[in-house]
Amino acid sequence: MISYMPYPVRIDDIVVETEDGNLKTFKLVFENETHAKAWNHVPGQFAMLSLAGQGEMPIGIASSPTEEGHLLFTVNRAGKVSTALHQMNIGDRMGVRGPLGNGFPVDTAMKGKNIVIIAGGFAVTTLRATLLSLLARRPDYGKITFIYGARTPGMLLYRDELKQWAQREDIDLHITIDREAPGWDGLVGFVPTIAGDVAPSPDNSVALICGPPIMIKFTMPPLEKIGWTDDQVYLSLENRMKCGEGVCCHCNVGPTLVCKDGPVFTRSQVKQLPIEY
Amino acid sequence: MTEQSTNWEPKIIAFLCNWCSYAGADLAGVSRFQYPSNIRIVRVPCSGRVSENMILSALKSGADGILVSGCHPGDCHYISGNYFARRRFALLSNLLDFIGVEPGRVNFSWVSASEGEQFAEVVQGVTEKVKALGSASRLVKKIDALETELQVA
Amino acid sequence: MPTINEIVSEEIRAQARKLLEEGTVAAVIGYAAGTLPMTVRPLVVRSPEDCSKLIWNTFCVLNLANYLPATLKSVEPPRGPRDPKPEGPLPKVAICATGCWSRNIVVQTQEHQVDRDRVVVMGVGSRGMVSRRKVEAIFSGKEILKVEEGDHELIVQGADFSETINRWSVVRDNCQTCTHPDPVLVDVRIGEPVSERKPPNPFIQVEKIEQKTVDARWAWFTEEFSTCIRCYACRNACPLCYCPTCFVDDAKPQWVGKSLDAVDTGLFHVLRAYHCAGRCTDCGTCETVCPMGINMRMLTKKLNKDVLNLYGIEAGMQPDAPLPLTTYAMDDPQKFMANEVAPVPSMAPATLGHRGPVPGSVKEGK
Amino acid sequence: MKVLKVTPAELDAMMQQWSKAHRVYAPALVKQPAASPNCAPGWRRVDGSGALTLSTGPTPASVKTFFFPQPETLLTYTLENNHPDKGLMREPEKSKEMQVVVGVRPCDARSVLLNNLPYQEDPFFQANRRRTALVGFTCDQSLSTCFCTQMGGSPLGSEGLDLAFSRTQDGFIVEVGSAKGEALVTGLDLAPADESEITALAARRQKEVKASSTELDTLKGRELGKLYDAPLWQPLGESCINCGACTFICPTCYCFDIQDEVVRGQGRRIRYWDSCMFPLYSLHTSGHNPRGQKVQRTRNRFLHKLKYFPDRFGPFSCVGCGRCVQDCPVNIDIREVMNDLLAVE
Repeated sequence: MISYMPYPVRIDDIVVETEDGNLKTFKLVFENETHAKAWNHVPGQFAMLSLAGQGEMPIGIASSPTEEGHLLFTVNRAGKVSTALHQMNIGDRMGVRGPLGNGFPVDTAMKGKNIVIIAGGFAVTTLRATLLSLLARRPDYGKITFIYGARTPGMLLYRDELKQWAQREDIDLHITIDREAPGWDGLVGFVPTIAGDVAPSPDNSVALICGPPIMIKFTMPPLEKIGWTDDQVYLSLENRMKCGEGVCCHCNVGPTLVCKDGPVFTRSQVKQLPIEY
Repeated sequence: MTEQSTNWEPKIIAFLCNWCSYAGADLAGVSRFQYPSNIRIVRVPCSGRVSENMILSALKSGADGILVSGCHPGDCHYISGNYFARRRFALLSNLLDFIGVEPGRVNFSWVSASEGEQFAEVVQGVTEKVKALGSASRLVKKIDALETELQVA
Repeated sequence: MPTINEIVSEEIRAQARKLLEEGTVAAVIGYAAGTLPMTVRPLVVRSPEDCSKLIWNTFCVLNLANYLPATLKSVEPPRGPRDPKPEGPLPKVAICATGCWSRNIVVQTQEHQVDRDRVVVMGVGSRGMVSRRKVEAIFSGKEILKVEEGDHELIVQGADFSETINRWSVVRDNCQTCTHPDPVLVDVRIGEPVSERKPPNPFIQVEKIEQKTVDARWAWFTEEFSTCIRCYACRNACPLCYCPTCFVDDAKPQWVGKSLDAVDTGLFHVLRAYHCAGRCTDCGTCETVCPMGINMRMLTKKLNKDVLNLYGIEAGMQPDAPLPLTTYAMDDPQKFMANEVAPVPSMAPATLGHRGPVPGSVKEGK
Repeated sequence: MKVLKVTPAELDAMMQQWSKAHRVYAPALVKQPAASPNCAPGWRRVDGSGALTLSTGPTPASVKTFFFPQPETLLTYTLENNHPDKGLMREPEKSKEMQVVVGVRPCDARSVLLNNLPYQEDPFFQANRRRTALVGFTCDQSLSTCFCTQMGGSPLGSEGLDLAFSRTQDGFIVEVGSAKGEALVTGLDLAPADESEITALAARRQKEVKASSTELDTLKGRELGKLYDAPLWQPLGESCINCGACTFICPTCYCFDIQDEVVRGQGRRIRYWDSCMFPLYSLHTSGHNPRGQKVQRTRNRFLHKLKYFPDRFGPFSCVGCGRCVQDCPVNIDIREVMNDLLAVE
C-alpha cells in the first residue's frame, strides 16, 4: 500500500551553493530512527519534499545511498514550495516522502561498464549521488568520465567536492563554464562541445545525461558520430507530479508515467514517447 | 457561529493607503484620539491597489470586518487611483450585498492625512457596526467542516 | 417554405464559401450540426469545401467570440515569442455573430485582444436561442430523440411522443430580456436585421433577488452555487475570460481553494462575475454550458444593471468609449462609503479619456 | 450465488432498514446540493422515508464521489506557533461507517472496478471500497447516448455490484454479488427467486452479449504514433473549450491534485479532482508546459481512455455511460472520436 504520509525530518544544515543564492543544499535528518533505517534509495531516484501548509515538490536525491544518516537535496528557488523551503532555517521540521521512481541502473546495466556522466546546470544533483555510489564501489566499474558544465564558475554546484574529485586519478573530470570568466583557468565552452572534444569511447560504455533539453539535444550528435547508440544513453525526465506513486496521472508522457516508470529512461525508450515532457 | 462570549472582539482588516489614511491613522495615534484596537492595518500604496481578491481573501480567512480607506477624491497621490477604486468598490459593495453578505462587513472610507480625528471616528463606526453583526460566517472558510462530518460518522 | 434559420444557414454557407474562395479570410468561425438533438458544435472552417458543414439554428447558444482570438492567432504565420510581427496585413477571420457576440467582439477590440481590421463579422440578427434545459424540463423523464424547428414552434419527438411547443416559451432567459438582438458590427449581413426589443424590465430576474432580505439572498446564493463541481465550463466558455493565468490558478498567493468547499466555490463565482463587470454582454453562455444548471448569470446581470445605472454604460455598445472600469467621473456616486461626503461637483465631462481624465480637468477638480 | 425475490414494497422497507444502521445514498433527480461535505452534488441522503426513483440511463452523478471523495483529507497538521507538534503531519482517522449507495447502474459499477486498477495500492480508495456497498439496478431501457455494450459492459451486467436488482413482472430478482451484499440482506425475510426468472434473465443477458460489439478492441493493438498524429485531433481541439465538465462527470476519470489548505493555524493536505483539460495540470514551475496547447490536452484525455489506460491495465477507461456526450458544452462526442480513431490507417 502506498502512503501519502511523509517521514518527519529536520533540517540539519543548509549550504548556499551558487553565487545567485538560488540554489541551496538542504541536509535532512530523520526525526525517527526507524524511518532512517527503512530508507533505502538508488541514485537517480527522487523524493517528495513536503512542507506543511505549502505542499510537496519532487526533487532528485542528491545524496548517495552510501552517505548514511542523512539526505541531501539541492533545490532551485522557483515555485511556491521551493520558495518557502528557501526561507526555512536549520532545525525546522519538514517531511520527506519517498524514495520514488526507478533510479539509474547502477547494479545492472552499468555494472562492469565504462561510465560517462554528462551534466548541465543544476541537473547534476542526482549525478553527484550516482558518482559517489560508483566511487564507493570503484572496482565494479570501468573508466569514469564526468563532464559538467555551468553558466559561470559561481554557478557550479558542490565546488568542494569537485576539487576533491579533480585530485583523483580514477575519474576523468571535465568541468566547463559557458563563457570566459575572471579567475577561471579551466575549460570554457558549452557541454556539447566539450563532450565532442572528450569523445568518450562507446565501447562497453553507458552514458548518463542530465541537463536542460537544449543541452541534451546538442550533446547527442557528437556522441552518435563516434558510435554511441540510443540504448547506451540514459536520460532523466521530469514532469509536473502530484502523487509520485503512479496514481494521479499528472506526469504522463503518453502511456508512460515519469514518476513510476521513470524518471530514468534510455534514450531509445524516450524516442518511443510523444514529446510531452 | 452566532454564539459569542461576552468578551468577543471582532477582527477588522484595514487596508489603508500609504499617503492619506495610513498617515491619518498615524495622526490619530500621535494626537491621542482613542479608537478601538480591533483593526489590523495592511498598508497599501493606494486604495486603487486594493483588489477584490484581497478583500474576499481577508473575509475567507476569518476577518469579521474589512475597512478600505484611501485619499479623498481629488487628493490621490497617484492623481486618479482612488477614482478608479471608487468605481470598483461601488460594484463590489453592491455585489456582496446582492449575494447576502451583511451590509457593514465590508466598508470603504476616505480619510486624509490631516484627519486623525475622522480616522478614529470611522474606525469607531466600523467597529460598532461589525460588533453589532457578530462574528462573520458568510464567505468564511472552515476546514474543520469535513472532519466534523467524519467524526459524526 | 424554408424556415428563417434555413435561409440564414444557406446564406452563411454561401458567404463563408465566397470569403474563403476570394481569399478575403483564412478561416470562418461558425457552427456544425451536433450529434444529439438541440446541440451544435462550434467549428472553424478553413476550406471552401468544408463550408457545407456550417449550419445555423435556434440552438446556437455558445458565444463564438470565445474562439476569435485563438483562431486569429492560428491563421498567422508561425513565429517565435520574440520574433517581430510580420510585415503587411495578417490574414483575416470571419465569424458569425449575433447582437451579444458582436458586442463581445467590440469589448475584445477595446481590450486589444482582437484587431478589428482582421475580423469580418457575418452579422446575424438573433431571434433568441432556445435553452435545451428548458425543453428537457418540459419532457422531464422522457428522452428527446429529435427536435424539428419551425419559425415559431419546435416539434419535439421521442420514442413514443411527438409534441409541438411554442419556441419563445423555451427561449433562454437572457434572450428573453435582451434589448440588442441585432449585431452592432456587421461586415456581411446574413438574413434580415432584427429590430431592437423592449422587454418590460430587462432586470426583472435580478430585481426579484434584490427584493429579498439579506438572509434570504444569502440562502439563495449558497443554494444556487452549492451544486458547482468546479469544472470551469462557465469560465472557459466566456469570451471575456482570456487571462493566461486565471486567479483561481494563482498559487502565490492562492486566492481561492480548489476543492468543492462551499466558500471556495462561492468565492470563485463572485470573483469570476466581478471580473466581468462592465464587460459582460449577457450572452448567457456561462449559464448554458454549466453541466449542473447553475444560474451564475444572475451575478453578472446584477453587475450589468449596476454599471448601467451608475455609469450609464452597456458593454460593447460604445466602441469608442473606454470600458467603465478603466475610466471614472469625478462625481461618480459614492453612497456606499462609510463616511459619505457630498461628491466633488462635476467639473469634468462624465466620460473621460481611456487612461483617465483630461489633465486640465483634474487640476480644476482639486 | 444467492438470488432473491423482492417486491417494490420490500425494497422500500430494505432501504429504511439500511438507513437505520448505515449512510444510505440515492440519486437526486432534481438539482440538489451535495449530500455531505465530501460528496459531489447529485446524490441525496436517504433517511428512512421516500421511495427510490430512477431515471432511464445513468444516474445524474457518477458513483466515483463515494470512492474518490471531493475532497479527501490525506493528512492534517497544526501550524500554531510554539505548538510542540507544529508541522508534524498526522493521518486522519479513516471513516469505517458503511455507506450504501442505492440506484447504481451497471456502467457505474464497472467504473469502480476499472478505477480500482490504478488505485490498487491507494489506501484511501481501498478504505472507501471496503466501506461502500453498491446496490444496483440493471437497465431495462437505454438512452440513445448509452454505449456500454461497445465498451465491454452490459445494461444487464451485475459486475461490481454487491446487490443487483433486475426487474421482473411483479418486482425484482436480486443477485447477491459479495459478502457485503450478503450482509445487507441478512436478517431480512426474503424468498429465493423463481428458477424461471433466473433463467429468463440469463437468456436476456446471452442475447445482449451476442449483440455487443468487440470492434473497438482492435484499437488496443494500434501503434501509438499513428493514433497520436491522426488528423482528427486538430478540429476536435479547436472546438474544445478545455473545461473540465467531461472529466468531472466521468465515472472513470480519476486524476487528482494535492494541495495544502491552512485556516487559522490548522492545516490539512487534501486531494481533489483534477482534469487533464486544464493547462495547470501539466505546467512546470519553469513555465514550460509539455501540453501547452488545447489540442494536446484534448488528445491526452481521449488517448488516456482509449490507448494509454488499456496499454497499462487491459480494458478501456470508459464504461459508455454517455454522460460526457450529453453534457459537453461543445458537443464533443467520444463515440465519434472512437469511430474516427478506428478509421485511422
